[in-house]
Amino acid sequence: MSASDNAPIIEMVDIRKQFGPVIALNGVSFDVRPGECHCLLGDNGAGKSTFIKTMAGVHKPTSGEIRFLGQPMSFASPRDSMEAGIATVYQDLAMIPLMSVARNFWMGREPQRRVGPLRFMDMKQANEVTMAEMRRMGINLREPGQAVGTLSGGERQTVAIARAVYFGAKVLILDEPTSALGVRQTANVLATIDKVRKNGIGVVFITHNVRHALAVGDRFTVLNRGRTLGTAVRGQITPEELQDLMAGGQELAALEGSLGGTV
Amino acid sequence: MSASDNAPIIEMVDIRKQFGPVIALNGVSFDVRPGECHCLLGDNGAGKSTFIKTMAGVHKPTSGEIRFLGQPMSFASPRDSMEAGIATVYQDLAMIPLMSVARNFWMGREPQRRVGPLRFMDMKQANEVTMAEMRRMGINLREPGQAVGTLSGGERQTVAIARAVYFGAKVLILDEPTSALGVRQTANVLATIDKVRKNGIGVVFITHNVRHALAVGDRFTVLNRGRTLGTAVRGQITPEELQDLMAGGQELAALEGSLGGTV
Amino acid sequence: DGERFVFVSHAPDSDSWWNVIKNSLEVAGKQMGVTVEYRNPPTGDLADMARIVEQAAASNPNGIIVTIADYNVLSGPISAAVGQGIPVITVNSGTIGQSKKLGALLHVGQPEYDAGKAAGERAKAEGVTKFACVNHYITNPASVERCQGYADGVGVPLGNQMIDSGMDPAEVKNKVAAYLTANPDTNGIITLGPNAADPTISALNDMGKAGQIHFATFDLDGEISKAIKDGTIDFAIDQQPFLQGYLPVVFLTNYARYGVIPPNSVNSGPGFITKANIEQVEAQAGTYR
Amino acid sequence: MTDERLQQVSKFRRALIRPELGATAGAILVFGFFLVIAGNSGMFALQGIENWTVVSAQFAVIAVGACLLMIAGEFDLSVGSMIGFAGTIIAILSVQLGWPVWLAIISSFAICIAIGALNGFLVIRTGLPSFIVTLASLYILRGLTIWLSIRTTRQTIIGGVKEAAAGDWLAPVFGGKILTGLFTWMGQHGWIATFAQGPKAGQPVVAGVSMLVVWALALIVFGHVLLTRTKFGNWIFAAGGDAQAARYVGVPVNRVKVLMFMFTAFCACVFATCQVMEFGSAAADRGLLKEFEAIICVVIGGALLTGGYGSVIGAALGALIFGVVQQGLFFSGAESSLFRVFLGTILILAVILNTYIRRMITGER
Amino acid sequence: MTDERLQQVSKFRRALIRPELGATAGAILVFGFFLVIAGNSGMFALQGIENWTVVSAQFAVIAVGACLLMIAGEFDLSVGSMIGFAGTIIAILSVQLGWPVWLAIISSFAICIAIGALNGFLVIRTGLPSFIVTLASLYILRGLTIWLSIRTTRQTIIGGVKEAAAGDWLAPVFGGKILTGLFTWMGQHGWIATFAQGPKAGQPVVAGVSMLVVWALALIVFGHVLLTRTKFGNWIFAAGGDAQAARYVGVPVNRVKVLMFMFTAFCACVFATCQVMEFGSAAADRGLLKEFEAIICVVIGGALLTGGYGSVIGAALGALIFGVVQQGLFFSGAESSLFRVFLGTILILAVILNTYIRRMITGER
Ligand SMILES: Nc1ncnc2c1ncn2[C@@H]1O[C@H](COP(=O)(O)OP(=O)(O)OP(=O)(O)O)[C@@H](O)[C@H]1O
Ligand SMILES: Nc1ncnc2c1ncn2[C@@H]1O[C@H](COP(=O)(O)OP(=O)(O)OP(=O)(O)O)[C@@H](O)[C@H]1O
Ligand SMILES: [Mg+2]
Ligand SMILES: [Mg+2]
Repeated sequence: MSASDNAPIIEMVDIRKQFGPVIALNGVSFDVRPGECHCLLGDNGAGKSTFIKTMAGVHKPTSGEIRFLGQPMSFASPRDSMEAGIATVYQDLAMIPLMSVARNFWMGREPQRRVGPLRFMDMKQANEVTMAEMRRMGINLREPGQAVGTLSGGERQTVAIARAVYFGAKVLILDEPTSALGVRQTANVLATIDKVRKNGIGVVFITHNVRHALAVGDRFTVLNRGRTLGTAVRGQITPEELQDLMAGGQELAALEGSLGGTV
Repeated sequence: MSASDNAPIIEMVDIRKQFGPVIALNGVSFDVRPGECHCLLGDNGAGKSTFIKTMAGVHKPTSGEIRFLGQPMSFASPRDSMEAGIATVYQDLAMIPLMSVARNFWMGREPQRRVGPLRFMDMKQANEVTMAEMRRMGINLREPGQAVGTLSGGERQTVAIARAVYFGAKVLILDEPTSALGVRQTANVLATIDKVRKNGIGVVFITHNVRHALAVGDRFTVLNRGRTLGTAVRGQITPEELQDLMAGGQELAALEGSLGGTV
Repeated sequence: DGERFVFVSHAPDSDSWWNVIKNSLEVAGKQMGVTVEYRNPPTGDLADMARIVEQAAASNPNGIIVTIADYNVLSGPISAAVGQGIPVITVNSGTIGQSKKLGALLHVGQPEYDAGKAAGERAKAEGVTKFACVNHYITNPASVERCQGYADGVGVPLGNQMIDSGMDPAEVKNKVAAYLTANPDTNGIITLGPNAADPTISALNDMGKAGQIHFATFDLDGEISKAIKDGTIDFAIDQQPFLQGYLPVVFLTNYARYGVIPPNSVNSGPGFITKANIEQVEAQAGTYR
Repeated sequence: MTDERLQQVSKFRRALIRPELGATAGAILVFGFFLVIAGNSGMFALQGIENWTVVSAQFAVIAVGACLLMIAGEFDLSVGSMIGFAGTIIAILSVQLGWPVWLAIISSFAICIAIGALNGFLVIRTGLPSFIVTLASLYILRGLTIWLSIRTTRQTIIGGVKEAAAGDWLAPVFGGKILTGLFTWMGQHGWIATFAQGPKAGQPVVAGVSMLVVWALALIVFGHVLLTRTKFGNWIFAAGGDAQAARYVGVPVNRVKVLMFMFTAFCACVFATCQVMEFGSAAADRGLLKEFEAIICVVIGGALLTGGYGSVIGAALGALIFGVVQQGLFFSGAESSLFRVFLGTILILAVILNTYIRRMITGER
Repeated sequence: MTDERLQQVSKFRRALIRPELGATAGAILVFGFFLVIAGNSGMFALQGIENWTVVSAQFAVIAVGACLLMIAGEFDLSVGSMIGFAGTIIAILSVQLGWPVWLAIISSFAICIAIGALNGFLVIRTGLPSFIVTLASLYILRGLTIWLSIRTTRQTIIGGVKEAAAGDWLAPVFGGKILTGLFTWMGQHGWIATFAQGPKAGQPVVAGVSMLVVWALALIVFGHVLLTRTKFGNWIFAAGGDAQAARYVGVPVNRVKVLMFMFTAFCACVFATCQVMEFGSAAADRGLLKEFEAIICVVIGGALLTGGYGSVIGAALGALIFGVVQQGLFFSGAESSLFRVFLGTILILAVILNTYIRRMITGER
């Protein structure tokens, strides 16, 4: 299943990012290969979201290099990285509640139809594809014109993922997609990740939940205060070790004791 | 540790709640006793948040009875229920980013000082108490005037909990307090719940994470589409059973298989 | 030489009628070798105007020229300026009696109500019985007085005959057209200035009523003088604003230099401009006339 | 997930629920009302129709710009000042400096669009609310207009544009009328009324369709197609719905917003040019409070003040309602100072109705 | 958590960073500027000081109301119309209907506060943006004012209030002056200038401190103490910062907002009453555009248009800046149409400065 022997799709080398006085990333290296799920773990404020936003072209790194398919690359905007094949589902969901599902699905990559010299948005195609893709993800929309605001959180998450997959991403980045989801919805998302990975797409998966990470992850990179604590490969690390790593280790022991070790 | 032999502090009997055409709760009964942690579990959209908002006086139930310390009670506003001793930490955090920590801490229950016939807010006391309480929770503020917007998510969660505990709540309601938190922050919150419970306060804890629920819960009530699937007592239910209950059971089996049972 | 005078008007920035006065101030200033500052409340709020009079007095000029837009509002500030020893001449609106009470040296102008009434009387003589008063600036008290004076001159109650037209020319035009369509028996129109007159001319042209209906207006501009020539407008009421700006500056300069001043007030209007005397007015309409 | 817990909504009701429903209902009500109380006042005769059509068209021109901008999540309080400014620039360039009128018009458009871009640029650069930025432009532009016209012409009203525009090729595009031949022909055949007397005796009472109306229709069609049928329209919704989310998926939000500010300025300039060409003069106080009137049309038309939701057709209907109510009150002979009271009341009622409709559409609470 | 990743900010800098810092800096700049260019024009002589103090006080009265309302998360565009309305009511009741002046004043306050409450009620009930609701009130109130005054007096200006107010006990509270004895005494001792001639010969050029200034100071102190030192003040911040969150912890948000709308109406009514009592007449055009001026003062003073942040002291400084700039331009003899250009420029610069300061305080990005 894992394909870690392939060449990486995207490689981030020694990325630093500073916001005014705040140093959010202090030299992080990371790569994703086709068909693997690379989990990015770490404490609140460790810099995970900042890191993937750098990968997605939202932020420009203060220093460091991004290589895409071996070529040094500099993304000026999310548009650039999207066009290169990096699809991102952000922690703060990138959905617009007042717009219809179909319009949201195609947002930024609207299908067009030529009429003479003019180009119009092809709503028919947009609607059909949206309905079909959502059905494939197991969600039956009443109509493609339904406003996203009327969907549940899990359904919205699914629209975001379906959109990313449909546009033929080479890399799919998911920032805490499961944090607000119920058990069933979570299982759904994890199954989707698994499906996507099997199609040869590289997945970057951010989570605070060790078990979710272990369920689908091939490699695990832990961030701490803007630095990497190292990358582990599946099977070479126990859940307990991983959890210790994520929490910074020391302080947890005491707590665990009093709570019966079930965190 | 558990105190389920005591009389319940709050009892909700056959609560129904309808929003226009949407039936959010369809006859839910539930109670909390002093010193216990009662977990409320269930799928997205099951009605958990709606239920605890009814308990907290945000919504008025369409039908059903609320008994507080044995007396039938009807809360007209969050203020009423707060004054009765029900403190709630909402899923959508009830913190105001532009205001200082101290002002947020005391919001709605500002300490006052008489000067002649006038009453002023006692900022000195407010600041001192806030600093002390936050220190007790393990957070060292630079100054009480710091804006909440500058705190991290975990820290904000802690302010909310500290506030609830300080105001001598009899019941503490926590709606998914751990969903966005890192491992260490989560452990902190769970430990706090444990501490609070040991002081004889009844805790209602909502989560999607079975393990978090099992770590601190004494009883477990599962909601599904606005109805109760039943209440289980700690030790009488295995994690797997609980998880099946939360997910509605059936569909999960297939997924679990392909993912190695680690959800 | 180099005396400094302040002219305070009540008009908002954009009221074009006051340009004639501004221009006359400049002419007078140049001729007499003095500086004249023109000041006005930007939105036409008379309470703001009172502050400007106070402020003018505080800056200790050699003289103040001020309109009595509202005696109540301005009596305090103007008499304070007089009390400070500043020579004051009142112009434009207000009456000679009010001017005297304030202790001003003299008054140059013509009160709004009387001007309206004179127009109304003349219109009545020319056969007007039912009219429309196009008020483009209804919140301004002086405009309502003009309409009221006209109504009293014609001898009918004002009633609903005042149109709150707003400033937008298309709206003025179409409101007038709507009014005339709905009240076809209207046989007289009075407009309160170029802002109302120009679109009204256009409305009458479009409705084929140009020249068919008695039309009087206050003040002058290019369009109005053209309309007087072609018979669309019967007469314009001219209060010769040039004199209201020019004379006080001359008077005050001479008063400051040689202590001489006419003992009586000056009536700058009302004068009627008709086809008969338009020729000489036309060239300078809107700048000096 | 909530399917079985939700009552079914009928197909018919769903088809009905559109952003412009409130405005449509409002327009029908307003027409019905005036048909009853002013039916025989000439309001619905040919001349009367021309009357309120032109006024509505005027509102529509600025409402289209304001509508797209509002959907893109911003608004522009400087529209009114921009109208005065654009007109004054045209008049100064053509009458005072003697430029050919077409060049004056084009220059005025260029300057206004540049100012619109500057507004937009300031908003996106500083992240300030557009209320503040354009409030500043409101004051600055109005001040500049008055200052400029007094500086160059010693007047705040500049006439003579009509004379300057005689024979110009661009002027009739804004100030002319079309279909005059058709109307004359219809007049000759007695299909429409003609003047019985006076200088225009024999000519039809309505000479043709004013270019202002043509511009309004063209802008409405353009705005509607742009918004609902193109990629860019989707971006406008996205930019106003949630700028951050739109940015994340690659929508060039800043570009969209700046372009919409420019389009609003363009509409204001169309308004000003039509007015200057029709009346032959520009004045520094033109366009006072027009920014509010544009916003009112848009809001009556069902758009959301906070962006991301609305319809050009709705805004056009809002302009129609506004124009018909304003003129209808004159036709019906009501006390004209009560117009503002009516306007305020209609605004508040329309907005409440629209809110109700929007909640039904979006399931928002 | 980010402690060690954050550069330390010096104590001094932290003490400096307050919402009103921008306004303070602005005020110093403005005074410096006019001291240089208009220092010997009489602007800083006793009479000159009285002049801009009174103008600033006027702005301050409405700015305090607008400030608290804006911090509570709403704003009121009907302030200007309310000023015209309140004055007209007082004049009609006292002059036309012959009521005693104190009763007319009290009735006017009661009516205005009730309208304020209605505004607030509509906003919280319908959940509409206050921009729309109060825009409707702007039109309705202005229309009613004109209609009422024309109906009852056939004029839009109603005089004679001064005569009616003679001997009234309440009128001097709004229209009088205090410390007149002190000023007369100082005048007699030659410490301050006296009138040389005319009816007021021998009296000091400044007769006393106008009650308007007293009201402004009282409202500023009241507003500042209310906002920063009381429980209710905390609720105002909370209601504007996040109404939902505040509601959850038991803050009666609706009550706070409605009360603030009422307070704004109260301030507008104080403004109107002072004006009517000082000048003895009311007019339908009083208060035009004052709503924007109030908002500008508040925003220059560092408040956030979206609520939850701001300072009454800042708003008062904003009013001072506004007043000094407006009068200062007259003193320095600048072309008056340029006033708006200055105002717009100052507004935009002040807001940019304030935004920068706020980001430093809140760590917001
Ligand atoms: N735009 C910004 N400006 C300034 N500081 C920022 C900005 N974005 C993030 N930070 C800071 O950078 C650090 C890393 O934030 P980031 O959101 O990447 O953490 P995270 O690992 O995603 O945390 P979480 O698990 O809570 O989502 C934090 O201290 C945060 O406050
Ligand atoms: N104010 C409201 N108006 C109408 N429907 C509502 C309202 N609040 C909640 N609902 C609906 O009630 C149902 C229950 O929602 P609720 O937020 O209680 O679920 P939840 O169990 O808290 O879900 P989650 O785990 O995602 O937080 C949902 O279908 C929701 O859409
Ligand atoms: Mg994150
Ligand atoms: Mg919930």
